[in-house]
Amino acid sequence: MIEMHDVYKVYGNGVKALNGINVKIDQSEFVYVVGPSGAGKSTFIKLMYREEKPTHGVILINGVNVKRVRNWKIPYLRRNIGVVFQDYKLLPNMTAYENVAFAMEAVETPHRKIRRRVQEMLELVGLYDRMNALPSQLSGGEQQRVSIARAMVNNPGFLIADEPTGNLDPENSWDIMYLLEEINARGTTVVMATHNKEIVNTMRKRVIAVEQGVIVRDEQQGEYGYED
Amino acid sequence: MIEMHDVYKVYGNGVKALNGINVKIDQSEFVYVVGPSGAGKSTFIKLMYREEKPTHGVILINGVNVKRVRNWKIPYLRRNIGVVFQDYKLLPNMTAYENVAFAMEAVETPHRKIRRRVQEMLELVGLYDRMNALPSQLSGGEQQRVSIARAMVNNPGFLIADEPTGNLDPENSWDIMYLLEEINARGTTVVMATHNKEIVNTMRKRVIAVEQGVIVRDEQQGEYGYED
Amino acid sequence: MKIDTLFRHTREAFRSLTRNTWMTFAASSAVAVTLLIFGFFLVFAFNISYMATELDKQVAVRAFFQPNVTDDDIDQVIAQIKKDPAVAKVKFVSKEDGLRQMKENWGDDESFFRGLEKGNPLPDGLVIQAKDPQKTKALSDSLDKYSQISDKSYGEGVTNNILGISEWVRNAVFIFGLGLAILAAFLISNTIKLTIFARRREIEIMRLVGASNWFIRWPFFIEGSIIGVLGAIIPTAVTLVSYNAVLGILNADGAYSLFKLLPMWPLSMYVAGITTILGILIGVWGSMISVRRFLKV
Amino acid sequence: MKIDTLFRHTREAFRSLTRNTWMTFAASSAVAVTLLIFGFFLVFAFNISYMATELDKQVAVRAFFQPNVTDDDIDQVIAQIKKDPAVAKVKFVSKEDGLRQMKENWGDDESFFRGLEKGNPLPDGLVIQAKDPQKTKALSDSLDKYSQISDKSYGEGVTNNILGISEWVRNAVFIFGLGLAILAAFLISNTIKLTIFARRREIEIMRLVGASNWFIRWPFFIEGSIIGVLGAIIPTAVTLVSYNAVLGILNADGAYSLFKLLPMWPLSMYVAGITTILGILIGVWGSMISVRRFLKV
Ligand SMILES: Nc1ncnc2c1ncn2[C@@H]1O[C@H](COP(=O)(O)OP(=O)(O)OP(=O)(O)O)[C@@H](O)[C@H]1O
Ligand SMILES: Nc1ncnc2c1ncn2[C@@H]1O[C@H](COP(=O)(O)OP(=O)(O)OP(=O)(O)O)[C@@H](O)[C@H]1O
Ligand SMILES: [Mg+2]
Ligand SMILES: [Mg+2]
Repeated sequence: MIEMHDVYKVYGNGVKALNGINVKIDQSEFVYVVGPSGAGKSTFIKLMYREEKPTHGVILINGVNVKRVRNWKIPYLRRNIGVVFQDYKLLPNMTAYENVAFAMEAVETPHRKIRRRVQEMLELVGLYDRMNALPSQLSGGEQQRVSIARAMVNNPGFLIADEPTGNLDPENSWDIMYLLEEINARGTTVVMATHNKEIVNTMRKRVIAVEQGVIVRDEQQGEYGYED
Repeated sequence: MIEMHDVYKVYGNGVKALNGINVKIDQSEFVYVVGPSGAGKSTFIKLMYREEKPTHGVILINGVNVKRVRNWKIPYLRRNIGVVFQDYKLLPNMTAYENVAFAMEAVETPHRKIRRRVQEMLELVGLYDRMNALPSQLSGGEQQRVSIARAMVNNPGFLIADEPTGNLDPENSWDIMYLLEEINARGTTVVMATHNKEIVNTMRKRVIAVEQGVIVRDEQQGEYGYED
Repeated sequence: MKIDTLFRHTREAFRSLTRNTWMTFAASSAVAVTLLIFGFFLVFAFNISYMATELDKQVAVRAFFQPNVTDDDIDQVIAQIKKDPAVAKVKFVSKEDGLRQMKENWGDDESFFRGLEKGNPLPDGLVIQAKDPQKTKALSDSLDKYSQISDKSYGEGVTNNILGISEWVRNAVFIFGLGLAILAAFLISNTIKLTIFARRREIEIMRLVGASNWFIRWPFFIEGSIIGVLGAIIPTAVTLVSYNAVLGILNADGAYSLFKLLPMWPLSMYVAGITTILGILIGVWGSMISVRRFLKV
Repeated sequence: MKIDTLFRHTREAFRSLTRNTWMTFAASSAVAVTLLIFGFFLVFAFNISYMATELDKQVAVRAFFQPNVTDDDIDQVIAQIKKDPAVAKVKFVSKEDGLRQMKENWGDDESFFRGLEKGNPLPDGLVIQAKDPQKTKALSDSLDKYSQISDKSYGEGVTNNILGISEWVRNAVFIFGLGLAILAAFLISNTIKLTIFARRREIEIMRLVGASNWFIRWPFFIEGSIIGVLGAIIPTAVTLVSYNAVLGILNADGAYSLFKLLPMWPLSMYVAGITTILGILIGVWGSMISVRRFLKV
């Protein structure tokens, strides 16, 4: 469960990215975060896995106050949270395979389990044959899919995806969305920031709309809501 | 004018990204390049401004054989080509303003002209008030818009955009599209790789579809053509 | 830590070193050059300190017997002096030896002494060396008890000078060595910092995908020590080979036998040991402190 | 290049240095440490070479007059020798001076000479120094023509030794200095390479948005020279201040006056000049070659 109480985020240079967020996301929910560019979606998401600290307010992940976690314990917190970053954040010196495997090695998974699982994940996102390519040798969409595979490989309790279909064609996007839906059905909480109207309007899940750092809409089975 | 004759691209690791491309793009045309992830769109585009060299075949930009241009002359070739990169490629130590200004300084524009023009461009993409932020202090969509402003600031003869709306909400996307249309109307050739079905189907320009490194469709006033 | 994980870290370190060939080369060659300078200095320092010790050995008490002593008297005195635990060496210098030495010292101008051979005015004497050169004066004083000895001298001024110089040289070399070691440590760790700085984004990403601090540190730690070893091999070899060459030249050319240099062994072992240990320690230490900087995200 | 563009490049260089504080610090401190080692060596080398020159001055021909020469003869000979262009200095040493010197050399054992004062057997003599110490033998031979001179010597063995040693020392110091300069150049340019390596993506992006190679190079070029200057200030200051301190200590403590060291001026100017020029040249050079590597895209 993710809870935010009266959360504000002011960046070092004075930019007010979030201005009083109150929200509660239950176990196994599927939530879209929508809103214009620069509204604060990524900031909202970064607070959950503690890439950024709130300036004010309390964030609880399964009851743990994220702000209070000591620096060296943060990685352990993150192990239950798979993240698809808006800019992918792949390790440049590692191949697609190694990037995904890294997330498993980091939690000290036995060696023999890693191989099978990583190949399975890369197959799911359609990159089995690009396994040994470095990120710089992959197309934009391929990198994005590696990032998705890495986020899911450890079966985390939370899956947080920031614009995971931004560089994907519709077909690949839908494949990813079915994957997310399936994972969600198995009990993982999914939070996904997106600009993809079609997906939001078709899949009909909870929609949280953020504008200028405040939640302006929060609907179960909502719509994308921004018209052209 | 951009011409490609029998162009092949095989990357160092043996990946065949393009397999025999023949195409001609006239002055002042507006062309969409569509296709699934990994089809070869970015490679196709990278050949035009010589980020990559063709393995085989000839590419002519306004009659100049790009493959033959000497290393030190390449920047001069690129000055007539504005590029919006799929991964933005902003200079990390420069602010939004400085990134855009850099493209003008590089062509030795007089100092007093730079200031006005850069501010004008940032205003057009809606970033006037985020001018002094470094790329790391900007949201994904904001970075993308800085990249767009930089590509246009020198009024290049060609504008090549790789997925320029991937991280933008529909409203911002349309603003950018109107901008591109306007620039195109003033005589700039625009080549844009995209996954955005709605835009392609609404704006109705020439559409080149690439799949597995070959052009499978090339229609005037075409459609996106990939259904969900 | 599981053994599996240790293997993984080692593999990771080697992979990183081979994939970042350029950086590996830059880092280990910087370490090599720094240690080369240090290695040369070490050889120099060991030799200087050795020369100072040799210089100290020149310090001795010269004692002269009464003109009328018998050979028995002399033997007796020598035997007694030898019993003194503070004495390192006693050497008898007959009046003829004394005159010969004097002539040698005088070099070509010896013609002046020619007449003296018949009526040699020099007394028989002893050269006595103290175990601790600093205690030469005490030793000289202790000779007062022998009535057979008429006169003695340990060249007060000169001795103090020699002892002063050799101590001064030893201190200077030690201070310089310490300073140089610190500067070398700074240079090496600085280079390693720069290579890690170039990879700070990677460290941040690792943290973001759930790697613990120690999991991130280990490969860098191993990399640091490998760079240290790589960087120590070449300077050790170069230093020892060129020292051997210098030794060869000096030995062949008798004219320079004034320089008494230390033999290859055990000097080579000391230099190799100190250089390698310094390389590894600083390599590891440099990695550790620089990685820590980026474990904040 | 337009003057506008030059301003732009300079501004850019300073901005980059201030924004990458950490890297600026790392690079210029590495340069500083390297030049510090080099600076110390320079001071040492200048002094060694100075001492060698002083040593050469010890080499001289000693000539002795016939016992029966008159003062006029002596004056005449001296005047004539002084005319020889190969001669640097002529000094008259009377027989009394000669005895006094001999006693001094003999130190405490002078008692042995006591009887000699009345019937001083030493002749009057001259000490003649050649302009070029290497030509001392020729000078000695040229004295054969004076019948008033009975005997002469330039201490063949010792002189050759001294000249050999001082030349050997000078060569050794020069070779070491050259080697050290090369190593220092390597270390500095290596550090600068690493800082530029960390920014290779930036260089690639600049090329991609149409910046010409020289437009990209200039700011790096200026940055390199600024790092060189920054890195030269501290070692120059440290070297000179500590040298001044050492001079002070040695001057205060008469015991060590055996060390004849060069005065602060003009040594300080040489050291500062060489260090700074080396810093800037290598800074610029290092930037240039490393930027070139990344101008390939
Ligand atoms: N590290 C930072 N420092 C300063 N300001 C920042 C930083 N990151 C983001 N901002 C600013 O905070 C605001 C919200 O940014 P955020 O990344 O949350 O937007 P977003 O909703 O994700 O936008 P997009 O859809 O374009 O990704 C923006 O105005 C952005 O410029
Ligand atoms: N530098 C490279 N080295 C090796 N292979 C590469 C390189 N760049 C791209 N590729 C491969 O070439 C193929 C085409 O890549 P390209 O980037 O052109 O695809 P794309 O159509 O732009 O895809 P997307 O829509 O995901 O951006 C892909 O399979 C990709 O993995
Ligand atoms: Mg965002
Ligand atoms: Mg692409």
